[in-house]
Amino acid sequence: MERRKDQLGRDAHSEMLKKERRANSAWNMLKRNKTAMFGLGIVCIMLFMVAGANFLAPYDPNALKLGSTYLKPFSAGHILGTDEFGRDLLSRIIYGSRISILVAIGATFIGGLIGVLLGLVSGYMGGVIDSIVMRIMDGMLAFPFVLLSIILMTILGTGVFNVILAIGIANIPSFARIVRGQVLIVKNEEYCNAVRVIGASGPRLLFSHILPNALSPIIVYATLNVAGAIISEAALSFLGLGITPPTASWGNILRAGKDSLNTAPHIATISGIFILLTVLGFNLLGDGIRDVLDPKMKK
Amino acid sequence: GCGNKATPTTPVTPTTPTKAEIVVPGTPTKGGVLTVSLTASPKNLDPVKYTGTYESQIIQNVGDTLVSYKMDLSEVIPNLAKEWSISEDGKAYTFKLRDDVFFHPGKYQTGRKMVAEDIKYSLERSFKLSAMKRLDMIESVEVVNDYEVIVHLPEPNAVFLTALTNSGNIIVPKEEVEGWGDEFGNHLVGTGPFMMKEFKLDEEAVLVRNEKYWAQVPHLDGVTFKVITDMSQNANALRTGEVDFASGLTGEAVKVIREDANVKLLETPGLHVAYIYFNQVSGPTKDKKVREALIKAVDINELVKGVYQYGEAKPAALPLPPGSWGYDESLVSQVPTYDPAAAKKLLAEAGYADGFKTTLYISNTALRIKMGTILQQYFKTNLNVDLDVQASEWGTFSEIASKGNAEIFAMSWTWYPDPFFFLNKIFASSAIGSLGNGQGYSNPEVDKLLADALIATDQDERATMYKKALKLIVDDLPGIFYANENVTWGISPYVQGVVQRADGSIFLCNTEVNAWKVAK
Amino acid sequence: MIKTIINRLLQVIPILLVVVTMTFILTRMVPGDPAATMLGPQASAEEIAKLRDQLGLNDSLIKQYFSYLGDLLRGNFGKSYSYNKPVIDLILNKLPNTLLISITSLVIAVLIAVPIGIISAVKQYSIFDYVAMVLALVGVSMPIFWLGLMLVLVFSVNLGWLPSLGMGSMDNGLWDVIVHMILPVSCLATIPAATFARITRSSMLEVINNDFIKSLRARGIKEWRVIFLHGLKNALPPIVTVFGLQLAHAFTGAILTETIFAWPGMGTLIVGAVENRDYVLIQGAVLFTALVFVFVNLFVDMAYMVINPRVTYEGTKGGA
Amino acid sequence: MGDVILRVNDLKTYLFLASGTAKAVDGVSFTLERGKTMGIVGESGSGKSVTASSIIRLLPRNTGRIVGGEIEFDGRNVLRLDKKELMEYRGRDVSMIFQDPMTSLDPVFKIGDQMVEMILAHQEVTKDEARNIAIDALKKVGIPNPESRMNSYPYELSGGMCQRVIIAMAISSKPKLVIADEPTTALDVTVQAQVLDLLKEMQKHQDTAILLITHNLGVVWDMCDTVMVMYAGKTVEYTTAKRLYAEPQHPYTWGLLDSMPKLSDESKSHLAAIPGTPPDLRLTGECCNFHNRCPYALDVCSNKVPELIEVSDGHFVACHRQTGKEKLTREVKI
Amino acid sequence: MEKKVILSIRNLSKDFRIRGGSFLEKPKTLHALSDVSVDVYEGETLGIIGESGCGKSTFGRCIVKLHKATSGEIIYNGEDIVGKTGPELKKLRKELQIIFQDPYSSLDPRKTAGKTIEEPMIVHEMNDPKTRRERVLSLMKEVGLDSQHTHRFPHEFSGGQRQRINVARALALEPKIIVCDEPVSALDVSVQAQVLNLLNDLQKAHDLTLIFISHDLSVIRHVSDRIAIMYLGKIVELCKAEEIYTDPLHPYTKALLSAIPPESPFEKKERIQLVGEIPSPIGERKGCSLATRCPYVMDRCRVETPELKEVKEGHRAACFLYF
Ligand SMILES: Nc1ncnc2c1ncn2[C@@H]1O[C@H](COP(=O)(O)OP(=O)(O)OP(=O)(O)O)[C@@H](O)[C@H]1O
Ligand SMILES: Nc1ncnc2c1ncn2[C@@H]1O[C@H](COP(=O)(O)OP(=O)(O)OP(=O)(O)O)[C@@H](O)[C@H]1O
Ligand SMILES: [Mg+2]
Ligand SMILES: [Mg+2]
Repeated sequence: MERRKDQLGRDAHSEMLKKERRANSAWNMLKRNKTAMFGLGIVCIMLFMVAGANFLAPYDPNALKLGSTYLKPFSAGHILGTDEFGRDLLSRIIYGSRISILVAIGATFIGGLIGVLLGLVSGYMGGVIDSIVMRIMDGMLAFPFVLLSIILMTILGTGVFNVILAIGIANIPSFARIVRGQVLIVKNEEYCNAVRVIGASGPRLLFSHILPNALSPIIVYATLNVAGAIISEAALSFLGLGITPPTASWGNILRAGKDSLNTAPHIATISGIFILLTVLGFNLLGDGIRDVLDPKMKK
Repeated sequence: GCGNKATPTTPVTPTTPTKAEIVVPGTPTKGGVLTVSLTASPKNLDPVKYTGTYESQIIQNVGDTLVSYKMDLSEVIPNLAKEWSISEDGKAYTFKLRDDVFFHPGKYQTGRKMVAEDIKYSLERSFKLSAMKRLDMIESVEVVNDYEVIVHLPEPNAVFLTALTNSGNIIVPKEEVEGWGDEFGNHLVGTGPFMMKEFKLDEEAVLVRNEKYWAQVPHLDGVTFKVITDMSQNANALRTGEVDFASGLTGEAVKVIREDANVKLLETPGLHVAYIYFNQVSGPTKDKKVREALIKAVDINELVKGVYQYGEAKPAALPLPPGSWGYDESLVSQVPTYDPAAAKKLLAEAGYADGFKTTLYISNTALRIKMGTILQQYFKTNLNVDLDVQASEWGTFSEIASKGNAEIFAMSWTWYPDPFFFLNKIFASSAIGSLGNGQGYSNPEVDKLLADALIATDQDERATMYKKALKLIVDDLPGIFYANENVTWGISPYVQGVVQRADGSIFLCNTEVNAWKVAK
Repeated sequence: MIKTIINRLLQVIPILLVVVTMTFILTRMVPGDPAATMLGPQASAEEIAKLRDQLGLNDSLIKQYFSYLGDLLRGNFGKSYSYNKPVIDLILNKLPNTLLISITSLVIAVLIAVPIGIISAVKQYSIFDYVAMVLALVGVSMPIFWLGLMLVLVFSVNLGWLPSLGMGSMDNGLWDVIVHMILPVSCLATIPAATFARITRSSMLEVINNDFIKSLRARGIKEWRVIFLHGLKNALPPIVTVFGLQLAHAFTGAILTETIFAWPGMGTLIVGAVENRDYVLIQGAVLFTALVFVFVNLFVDMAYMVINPRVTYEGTKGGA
Repeated sequence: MGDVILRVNDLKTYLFLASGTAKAVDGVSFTLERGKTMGIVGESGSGKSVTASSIIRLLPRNTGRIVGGEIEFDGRNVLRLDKKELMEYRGRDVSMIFQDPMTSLDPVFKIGDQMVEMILAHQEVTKDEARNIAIDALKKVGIPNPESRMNSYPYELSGGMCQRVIIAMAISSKPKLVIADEPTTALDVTVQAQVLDLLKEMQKHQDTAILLITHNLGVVWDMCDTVMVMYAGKTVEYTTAKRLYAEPQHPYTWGLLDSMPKLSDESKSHLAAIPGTPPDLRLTGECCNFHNRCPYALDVCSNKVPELIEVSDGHFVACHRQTGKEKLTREVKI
Repeated sequence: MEKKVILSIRNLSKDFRIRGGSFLEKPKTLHALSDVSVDVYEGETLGIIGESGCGKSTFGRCIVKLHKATSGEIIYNGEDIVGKTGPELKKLRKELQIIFQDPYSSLDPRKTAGKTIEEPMIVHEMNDPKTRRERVLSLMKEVGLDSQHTHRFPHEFSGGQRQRINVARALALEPKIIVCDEPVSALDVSVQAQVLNLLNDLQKAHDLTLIFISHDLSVIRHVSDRIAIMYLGKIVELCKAEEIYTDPLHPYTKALLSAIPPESPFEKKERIQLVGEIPSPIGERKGCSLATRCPYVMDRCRVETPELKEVKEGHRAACFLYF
């Protein structure tokens, strides 16, 4: 009886609200999104591989065993077989995840950081600065990506950091454009006017209000971009501009596998599948995050 | 010794016992268009402007040189020149020309006879314009009569005749060259077995039979050279029948073709040396002991097996290919062999008991990367030397390597059988600063021998000098000369009469060969 | 409309200037010497020096830059070092081939993907939707070169149905060219198709939740008209935008695809130009690619205006 | 009793959302006669629009479902119509006018084309005839230069013009019922007055019944014959407009009437605001939904759902206090 | 009873430049506000009413300096504040606050209620963190929000509650004048009443001067002491609140009054039709802006612009019918 009485009362209502808030929290909404969770699962497995490579890999990824090259998958001791030097493919894939995912995340971070800063400044300041920054970004966008990467890689030389830098730089303009577009919307929101009216400074407005509110699409884009960067690394490796040997990366495993597609198709296939899965994982996750963030963005 | 060595005379025969080959009749038949794949794109077919071997494959089937190499590369034989004589001082070469040679008809002439003026024009043009300086040793060309010319050299030069065999020095008609101007490359006209019908950049070059070819009438209706840069696709194209002849196969493609019963693999040892060159001027490798240790730390046989998994090369020891007449089998035993313990000791003596760090520069091709990866392993396990492998694309690599900025670099060298094209280019002090001698090898004795060998005209005499120089070089341990690659062609069994040359040149019809294609 | 186009054309100038400058700086930063690369390993130092001089590479960078700009203004794109041919000829020779496969692949991608995206949106959360979208994701995640090689293995080598490379020739009839296009085009179309399917779906979803769709239904308009006429036309702008971006991507993707399928397009030219340090050619190629990019986007904007009447007047209309 | 065109009885439309089932409409009953106007008033979120959507059977896909009750239009059971009948029912029998005129026209089609499309969908005429019908309709709603206006895009028209176009569309097929969901909320007062006049005009000529959903009591007084007051998905009071004004019975109606500031009211005293907020629609259903905001609530109000009872002729109220013996009377404040 | 003028607006104009689709197109000028003069007395509520797009918000925003006026003066405390910038402007911000129309979009969705209310004090370095927090709680209490709600985000509040947060934020700086730009038009009638009551109470408690903008005449009538009626960027009538109902002068005011729906079903209204569309504020205009729609239009109206003149004691109108 008493409970019933409170049915519509304040407690029940606030209870309800709490429940709803929980249910509507980004995390819980994401949890309900099956495909996104699947993506997150893949991403987590990959990250686990990255973190635990030392423990997970059964062999030294760079140890040559010239006697047993091109073993097929499920050979004794080598679940995924071996490569052209008799190196254990599983170990190389596991260690390769470090490079590939590090490159992808690193490149997204660099591109994201610079791109976001440029986008923020250019969207907020507008006018001449905006025009200059955006024309440069347009120019970079118009520059064919592969060519830009080739040239950057050639200038910078090979090596993990340079790969990160090259892909990162190539990513800057898209980030800058997205952020700028977002800033242009957010800076005219009424709550920004409200902040101006209380006398807040420009940087405060920009970093404490505009940036956080412009962030969601950036996060989404960043996740999707990680996926793209994994492919870019592979593409650079394909052109022979990626990571220096013997360091394993999925891209250079794939590339080497391509040269033995007939003898040992498993090398290209397995590394291709890992790339595909990871990209799929990040894409699904990114899509999921977008779905979760979207309705709120609209309101 | 350095393991099983291939002698130049031993042909490498494709032996896969299980393979049931298609047998086709061996009598020449007329007709058919042969499709040849090239692994890189020919850019400019103007003989004085061409830079790559892919271009020469086409040029040499369209044009003829004054003299040429015999197909087995054993000697220089007459071609457009019936015969020649050399003056006493070795500074004047008199060539007697054939009188039955006609140019292909073109836009600016209708297939006129070739005469001495054309020789003068072509050679002088090459002398003046060739970016590659393919004929920089001549002074002037003198026309004696329509069928006789004298070429004057400022000083004797033993490789002059060799240089004349270069397809950069084919004889071309002035009218066409001047008529087309910059476009001449697209409308190449010569005296060769095939006439250029069409040249589509990065795509194909279409050649058709020259019915009036002076040597013999080609069996083939024509030849189409197609550009296929991707190696696996080269093999695929041969297997699907889209090309009849895949030149320059490497890697897995070799295996794929070898194992496919429907196609044939032709292999022959090439005029090729793959080597690792140590910096002679700076870094740890300046010390001969260190170099010796590094050489002893590597098992060449295993290395070659690892790099050339499909038997595309033989292990080597000397900086000259066995196919060169300067090659000296007896020197092979002087090259240090695999001995990790001794290597370690040597390195300790040199003051690097704990190893050191060094960098290997290579261009980023699969073969080079494989080699680097294995070398890395040897240096690390046997000497605790950390080898950082820097693979960059050719432009960057050559910049670093030629400036002497590489502690170690690796590349390969392939040219004519004349030792000059190996030893002078790689070991002469005068070559320091170019990619050949980027590591700064310098030995005055060697320099002297190499210089003398260039002006001597007698081949035996020269061979002795080169062998002496080779011995001195080998003693200095400048690097690891680990492999001689084969020239590897994949070919359809329907194509007959193709002869492989050790330098990889494709001649489909000349005085010695005349390939034909059997209709399926 | 005309004004907007002129205005857009004017905006192209600074972008191209940026591109030209960037290319110039970047190419000069690339280590390696065009002369040395051209002459090959066997060239001597003095030969290289001579060639550098011929190519004008010994001038100061500033001088080179301005003389290049000056040439550009006069419509002279320079002469490729490695081909020893006017860059413009090379590009005009190759560009159509690249455009042929990139545009064909985009058109095919659109024809396949847009209906799929629409059905997915209309039947949101159905099996069709899930399958289509997972396939689309796999599509965008596919490394293009891997796909290419797999296609060749399956369709050319094993099945022998399709030629594995080259462009075919019109001399052998149109069919020859078409057959040769199938593999490269499918390879190139995969990613755009996946992207179009996804973008169509999300754009459609947004549109069909709009009030006017509800109004149309309330007016008793037939469902297919509501979806395919009203829905699609409204959902088109983002699809068109992505079309523009994808064309740029297809262009880039073509570089890899062309290598695999020996397709004589810009890809071979560009990769070769970088390898050979052919500055002039790189500059020209980038400039043209940028031009294509910019003009495609111009077309996209014009398409926008046609689809969405509001865009033309945006901003000129004020007040209530 | 006149000629009943629409009868809704105990309609229940639930929205099945991820966070629970919202009983958006949970017991709505009323009847509407031909040629008459009925108003639905109530707070935002009380289920007015969902009721309207239920009547034309256009509920949010995936989530909305009619779970109970009856809707009878002109003697037919609306809930049993098949796809084809539904298409004819929508647009020909019933027209709907939405709140925001700008968003209820397809932005990328010319208004003329949209009108012609609708006319073609319901009338057997040629394209040209449809065009003429459309132009006529535009003329009727007072749009100057209808011929040239046919070629305008919606964004080229002002809000009031757009709403007139929509009304023109609604009347072009001479429907028996027009449902207007807040047709003037987005418009200025002067424009609102014009649109309302237009609706009245149309009703007079075509003897159309109008279901008018609004927040604005003034509009109700101006337009409606009968009024239904909704609260949290339920009909709480239903009677004629005059009676509702003169003798409202439900305490919520009182609150609603009192919280409106009056133009003629001199005093700047406090408005009688209803304290609290409406209940969450996922929690309603087992009590009087208004009980926690009602100053007159009894124990029974929190236990039992009050039924909609006809307290006097044509005056229905759902309140435990009004159906018992002791009736409450409104403290009238002027 | 002589009231003190706290804010004096003199010939205030605001033009917006509307850039064409391309930079080849000449920018056009939109006259959002032209030549508006009005005095605001301390402690009063000045109501502003007019149709959508007539410049009400622009007027409010110019006062709080969200827009920079194109010309004219805004004299506050004897000083013209139009040109103020930097620290001076910041000081001014404390005195002049605004509450926006849309309670949903005027709160940063990523800041909790507490943070939002605290922010002005942080910006102006008022109080130490602890007292600040206390003051946040007391402000929330004052506007009728539960202290539990400090950590909630805007989307967890109802519209009325959100508008209360807006009010609390404005009050945090203890301003003298608050511009209320349609603070209740997005709210439900019952909630509207709550917020109106709240504003009424706060005005009394803090001795605030309110400039209250609305398009709802009954609301304006309820809250204001004086009412200014705007039409196309101009004030066309300015009078005491009572008089607008009893004695409207300007034809536009009359039309507006007649368009308002009746207050009871027994009342039948005679409408004054304003035929024609509201003209666009873009471009130059000549004559009275109502001339195109006015039923009493005279030739003079089309060429001359009437000024806002006192027609009666404390009642001004801009119409040639009266002078
Ligand atoms: N930032 C701006 N740029 C350009 N024009 C503007 C801007 N702000 C307002 N306007 C224009 O100025 C005029 C007056 O706008 P304002 O917002 O002041 O009207 P309002 O009376 O507040 O209308 P509403 O009742 O719709 O809020 C309008 O025509 C509007 O389009
Ligand atoms: N598509 C939808 N998805 C989820 N909930 C919805 C949807 N449409 C309506 N609702 C919910 O159903 C309830 C009733 O909504 P409805 O739109 O009928 O209210 P209303 O009375 O028309 O309100 P308003 O006056 O604001 O238009 C509300 O709680 C609303 O949140
Ligand atoms: Mg509604
Ligand atoms: Mg406003």
